[in-house]
Amino acid sequence: MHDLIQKLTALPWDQSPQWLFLIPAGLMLLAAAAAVALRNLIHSALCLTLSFIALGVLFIALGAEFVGFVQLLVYVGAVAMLIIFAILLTPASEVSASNNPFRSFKLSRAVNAVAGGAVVALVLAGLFTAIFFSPRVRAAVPSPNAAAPVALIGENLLTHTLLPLQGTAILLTAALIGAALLAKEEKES
Amino acid sequence: MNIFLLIALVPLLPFLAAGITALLKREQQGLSATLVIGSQVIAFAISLYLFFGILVMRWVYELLGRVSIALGSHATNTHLFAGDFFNFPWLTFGHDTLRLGLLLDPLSAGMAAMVSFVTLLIFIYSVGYMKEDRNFTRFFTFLSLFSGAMLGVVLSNSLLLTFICWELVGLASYLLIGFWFHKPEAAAAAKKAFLTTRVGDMGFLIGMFWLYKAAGTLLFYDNGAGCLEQAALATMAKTMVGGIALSNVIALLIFCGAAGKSGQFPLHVWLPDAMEGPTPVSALIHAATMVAAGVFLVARVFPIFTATGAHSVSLLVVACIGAFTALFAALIAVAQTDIKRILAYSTVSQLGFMMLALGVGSVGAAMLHLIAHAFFKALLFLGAGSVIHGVHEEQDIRNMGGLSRSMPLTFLTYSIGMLALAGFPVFFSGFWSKDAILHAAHSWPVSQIPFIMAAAAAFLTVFYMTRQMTYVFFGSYRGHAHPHESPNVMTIPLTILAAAAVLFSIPTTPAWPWFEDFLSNSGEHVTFHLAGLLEPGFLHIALLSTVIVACGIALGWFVYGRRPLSATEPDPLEAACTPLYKALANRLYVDEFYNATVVRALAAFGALSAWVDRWILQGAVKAATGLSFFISSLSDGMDRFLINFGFDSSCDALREYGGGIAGCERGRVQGYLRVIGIGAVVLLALIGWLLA
Amino acid sequence: MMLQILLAISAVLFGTGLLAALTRSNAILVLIGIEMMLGAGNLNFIAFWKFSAHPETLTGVMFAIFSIALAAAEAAVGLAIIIQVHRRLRSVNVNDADQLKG
Amino acid sequence: MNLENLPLAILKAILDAFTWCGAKAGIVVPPWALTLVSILIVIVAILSVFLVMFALMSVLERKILGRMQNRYGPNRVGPWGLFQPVADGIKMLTKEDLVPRSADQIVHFLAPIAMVIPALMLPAILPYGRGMVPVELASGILYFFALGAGTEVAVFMAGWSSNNKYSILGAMRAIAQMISYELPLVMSAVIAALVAGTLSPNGIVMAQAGVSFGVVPNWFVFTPWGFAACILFYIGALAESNRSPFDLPEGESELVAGHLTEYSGFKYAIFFMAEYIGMFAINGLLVTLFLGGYQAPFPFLEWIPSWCWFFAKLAFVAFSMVWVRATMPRFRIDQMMQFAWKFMLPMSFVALIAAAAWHYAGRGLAAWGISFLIVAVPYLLLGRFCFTRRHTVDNRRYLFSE
Repeated sequence: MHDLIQKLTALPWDQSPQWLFLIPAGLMLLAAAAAVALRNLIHSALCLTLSFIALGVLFIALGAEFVGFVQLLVYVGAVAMLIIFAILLTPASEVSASNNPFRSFKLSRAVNAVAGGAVVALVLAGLFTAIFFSPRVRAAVPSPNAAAPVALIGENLLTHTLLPLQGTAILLTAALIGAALLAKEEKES
Repeated sequence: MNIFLLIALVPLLPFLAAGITALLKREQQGLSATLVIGSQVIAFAISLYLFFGILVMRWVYELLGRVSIALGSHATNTHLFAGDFFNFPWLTFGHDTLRLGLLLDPLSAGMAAMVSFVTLLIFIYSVGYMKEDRNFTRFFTFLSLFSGAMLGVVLSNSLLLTFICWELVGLASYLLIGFWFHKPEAAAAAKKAFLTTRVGDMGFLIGMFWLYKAAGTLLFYDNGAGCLEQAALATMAKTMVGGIALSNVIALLIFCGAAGKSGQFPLHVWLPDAMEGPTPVSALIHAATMVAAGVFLVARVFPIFTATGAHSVSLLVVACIGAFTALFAALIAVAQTDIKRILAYSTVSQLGFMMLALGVGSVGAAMLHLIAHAFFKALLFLGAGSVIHGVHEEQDIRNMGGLSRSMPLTFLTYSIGMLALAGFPVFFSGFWSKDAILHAAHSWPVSQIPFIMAAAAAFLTVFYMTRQMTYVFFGSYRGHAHPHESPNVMTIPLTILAAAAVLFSIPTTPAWPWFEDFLSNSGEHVTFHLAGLLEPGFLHIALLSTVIVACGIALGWFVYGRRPLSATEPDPLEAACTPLYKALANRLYVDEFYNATVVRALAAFGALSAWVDRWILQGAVKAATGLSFFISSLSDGMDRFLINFGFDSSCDALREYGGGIAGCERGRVQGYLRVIGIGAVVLLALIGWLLA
Repeated sequence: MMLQILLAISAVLFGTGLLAALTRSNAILVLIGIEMMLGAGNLNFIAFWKFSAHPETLTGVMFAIFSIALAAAEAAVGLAIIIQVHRRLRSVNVNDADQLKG
Repeated sequence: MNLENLPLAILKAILDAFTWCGAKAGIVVPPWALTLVSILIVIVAILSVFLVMFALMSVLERKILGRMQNRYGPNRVGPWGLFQPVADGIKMLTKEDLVPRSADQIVHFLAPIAMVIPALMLPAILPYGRGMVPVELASGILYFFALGAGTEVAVFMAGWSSNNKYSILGAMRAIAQMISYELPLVMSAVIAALVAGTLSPNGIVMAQAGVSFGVVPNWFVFTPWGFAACILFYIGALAESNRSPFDLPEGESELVAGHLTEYSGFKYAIFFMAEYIGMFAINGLLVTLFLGGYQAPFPFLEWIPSWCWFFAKLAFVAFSMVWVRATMPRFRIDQMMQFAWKFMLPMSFVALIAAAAWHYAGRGLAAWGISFLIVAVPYLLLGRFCFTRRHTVDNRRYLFSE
């Protein structure tokens, strides 16, 4: 029976066509655009989650499955939930605490949007020129053995990047405590 | 085990016990008593071991000396085992270190054995006596503290350590006298005792400082460098201060402290009042051990007294004060009616005897009497406590009587103590030790007056003890309570002490005076020879004192014992000659005298200083305050109108010009973000241009 | 597949995030935009790792992992700050939190 | 033809039949098509197995509960009421699908889908038997939890979109509970992965092969740390699949049905199925991680095929969950949170340390004792000091009525 198992595993499991990764990529971009565009905060948060999922899938498609799963676990499991909780905890502000005259004035928002769009366009233009006109990027070829086995990653974490790992641990602890303190309802004495 | 560790354990154990007991709860009476008494037992065992050890050492050395003589070497027998000491640095300032030390020599060994023994018995006794007291635990804490301090005094090899423990002893006695602080008399008595002894201790302190300055050390023995050793003594004897040798001055100053503790004449007033404390305390502190500390101190630093010969000025003073105190206190005791007060005054007078012995240069006799006295006076006090306990806290002897039937054991032991104190011939330690003192005083070449005073005091002693006995134990009961015998835990120590009082007469007989010789640490190796009894000088004294005792008892019986007394009728003596009796009953008005002079002067001075404080110093302070107020207001004005103005204006200018620049700072996050974006693009372009 | 396409994708994602951060006045949306930009950064790391000469050194992967961890911390703290701000100003509009301007 | 490779044999047969048909039709089948077909076959097989298990469970649970509560379970439809699930299914499908008018239509519609997709993807990585791993992932455990994270979003979508206070409260509770219990869950899974030295489920099962001390199987549950981690994982699994005593989110007595209040008919059925399949999957992971997966306890029992062992263990765990449901009362919300953060999380860290100690002490008897101590002492301390004071009434806090 062993030959049978051999035969089955010998089947071309991973000869997926090259363009498949465009599916999660496109999904991701669409979801991101929706997240930015939508009025309803919850909807945009959900779209953000979707785009995160798609990004994770994209990572997996690119061969970094560990990173992809971590992306799913962290962003979908934690960050998205955080954002949703934050949205639910901060209902739309009824009282406007600011008394600057521009705020009520709709033009300001328009100006804001236009200026922001302009800057974004500028940045994108810069990036695209950088991407499409740099010879190195054009010359780059995918390396055949681009795989990130978990064991290797673990080994790396505990050897080359041990110090950053510890630093991250400390930072996460500090962030946890700090976030808890910040969000805690302070007693009015 | 290091012997000095052993020595150090003797005082440290009670201290430790005190420390632990202090932390116990009120309810844990059994535990506290066990702790304290247990530690005391161990201390007693150790000190007994040391005592016999040193005894054996001496005999061994003596034997060696004889052997060497027999072998024909010229080694004399003078190199007896003179004790051993152990010094350790305590604190270092600058270049010189202050060292403390422990000393083990016949004197301290005997004293330590006696102290721990009596203390132990009294501890056991107080278990029964203080049973009902709700501060039982505290009481035992204090007792243990006292015991530790006392043993420290005894065993220290440094005047400084002695002083420290000395003050601790004072503190302990203060706490114990004022143990029933809710009684105003007790509180007052405690304060009185503390202050009075302070007066003496001030002298002690000054003397100590002076000694340190003169001898450069406070260690007694330090291989020739100690302050009781030849070099230091010689220098002190040579230097003169206003006609007197420095050694004598220092000796007298130290004697002030001794007199304060031992209740010698000018400073004796606190001792009778101290009887307000619980009876075990009276027995422990004011009969047996603490008051003996003064005598012990003088004996300890005796070389300083004798630095300028055996008849130095200091010794003269000591002898005179001792003799006077002995007579004076005995006189007062005759007219007291409080059972414990009588004993207190008798204590004072006995201490006078000891001081007299010291003054006439016989340390051995003094220490002998000290120890003997410790036994029988403790016995008497405990007996008195038993009596008081038996008649329900009644202390006036006029309301007692006929107790010999209701408490026979107490009566028996008490009478033994009385006879010992009176110096009843042959069988009682008091007889021999007192005779030794009388003998020493008699053979004092300087003068016979102290001897005569001492003899009179001895007579009076017998008289008032007889008086007390008749009042308390004979006749018919005049009180209202129902007298009963005390529990065993109280009577057993009485019995033991009684036995001690009797048995102690064996080593005190001049027939076999090794103990006296041992205490005075002198060189004669003594063997048993009956000839000591028949030695003429002593024989006369013995006969004389026998006569004295006989007369005293006879007179006392004649005055008080013939017919039963009633509580109301005045004392026969009072009937005989009222003013003298009144004077004596009022303790010769010493307290009144002190109130009239010392206390009033102090009060006046206090008032004066209060007035000075209120009117002069405070005025000065007020003036200073006003001045500083004025100055500060001035500077404040300058601040406000000169400095601030310029500063404010400059600040305004700054704000004005800064405002223009702050305009583009609008607190809009996204504005900043935009700028960052543009900056990033510029950076990108720059990098591209550089790379291309 | 070509590196350029990947980079273009990540660039577009980045732009979207930047747009959100720049134009939306709701602080939470700004935060969402920032997360997007971080995601784009990670994508770049992975892409460059995949196209690098020595992928076995895992440099890009390591970077991505750490940046994800840091992004989580950043989100937590940022949202806590937003909640606190809302508690004080009753508003999550980034332009209302301008008390510290000169 | 032994039973061990029966499923693979069936698969091969189907593939051969496929190729044979292709040859008959005169077209040569390209390899990717074969791949696709085999993948489809596997998917269909697993789904059918799990759906059957779901159906059986839905009736058996009720029957078991009935027995435990001294009553008959469903016993009307079919022999011993075994066709009850069919009846339920028909009822569900024919029911009207209500959507509240004020609900957020799109999200309300997407929620069940978002719920069921991860649930259906979960079983893909479980090793059902020797060489029977549908998807051999090097980081399978991670995959499992990454998907599990998806359910939270789905629950939130359901609760929020229903626009109903019971729903949102239930969703919030569920999310809080899931997030809180995900930490000990992941931690205890990490322990097993740590000792096995791999994240792939199959590797972990391999690591539990064999027998130590002659009698004790090498399953992790038979080591002190493994036992602790197994219990933690079990509790975490209960909480993750919202089963009693952790069924606060659908606490009928407090919130009508939690985030499922506004769901009915087919969508409700989908939720129901998703929850059960998720439960099976997580039980399967529990079996894989601690109960030795498809390993037989003793060598002389090897003749029973491995996949039977796996499903037997799975059945046992599922039954124990029903048992717990019949036994335990429901947690109070604050107790639930305290339990997660003050007991489970510290204990999982303790178990991690114990596992490390076990490994570095040589995995022998001594190691056993050491790790036992490391687990037992903190357990006693925590149990003694965290919860003794909690049960008094005076410091009870009603979080949602303040």
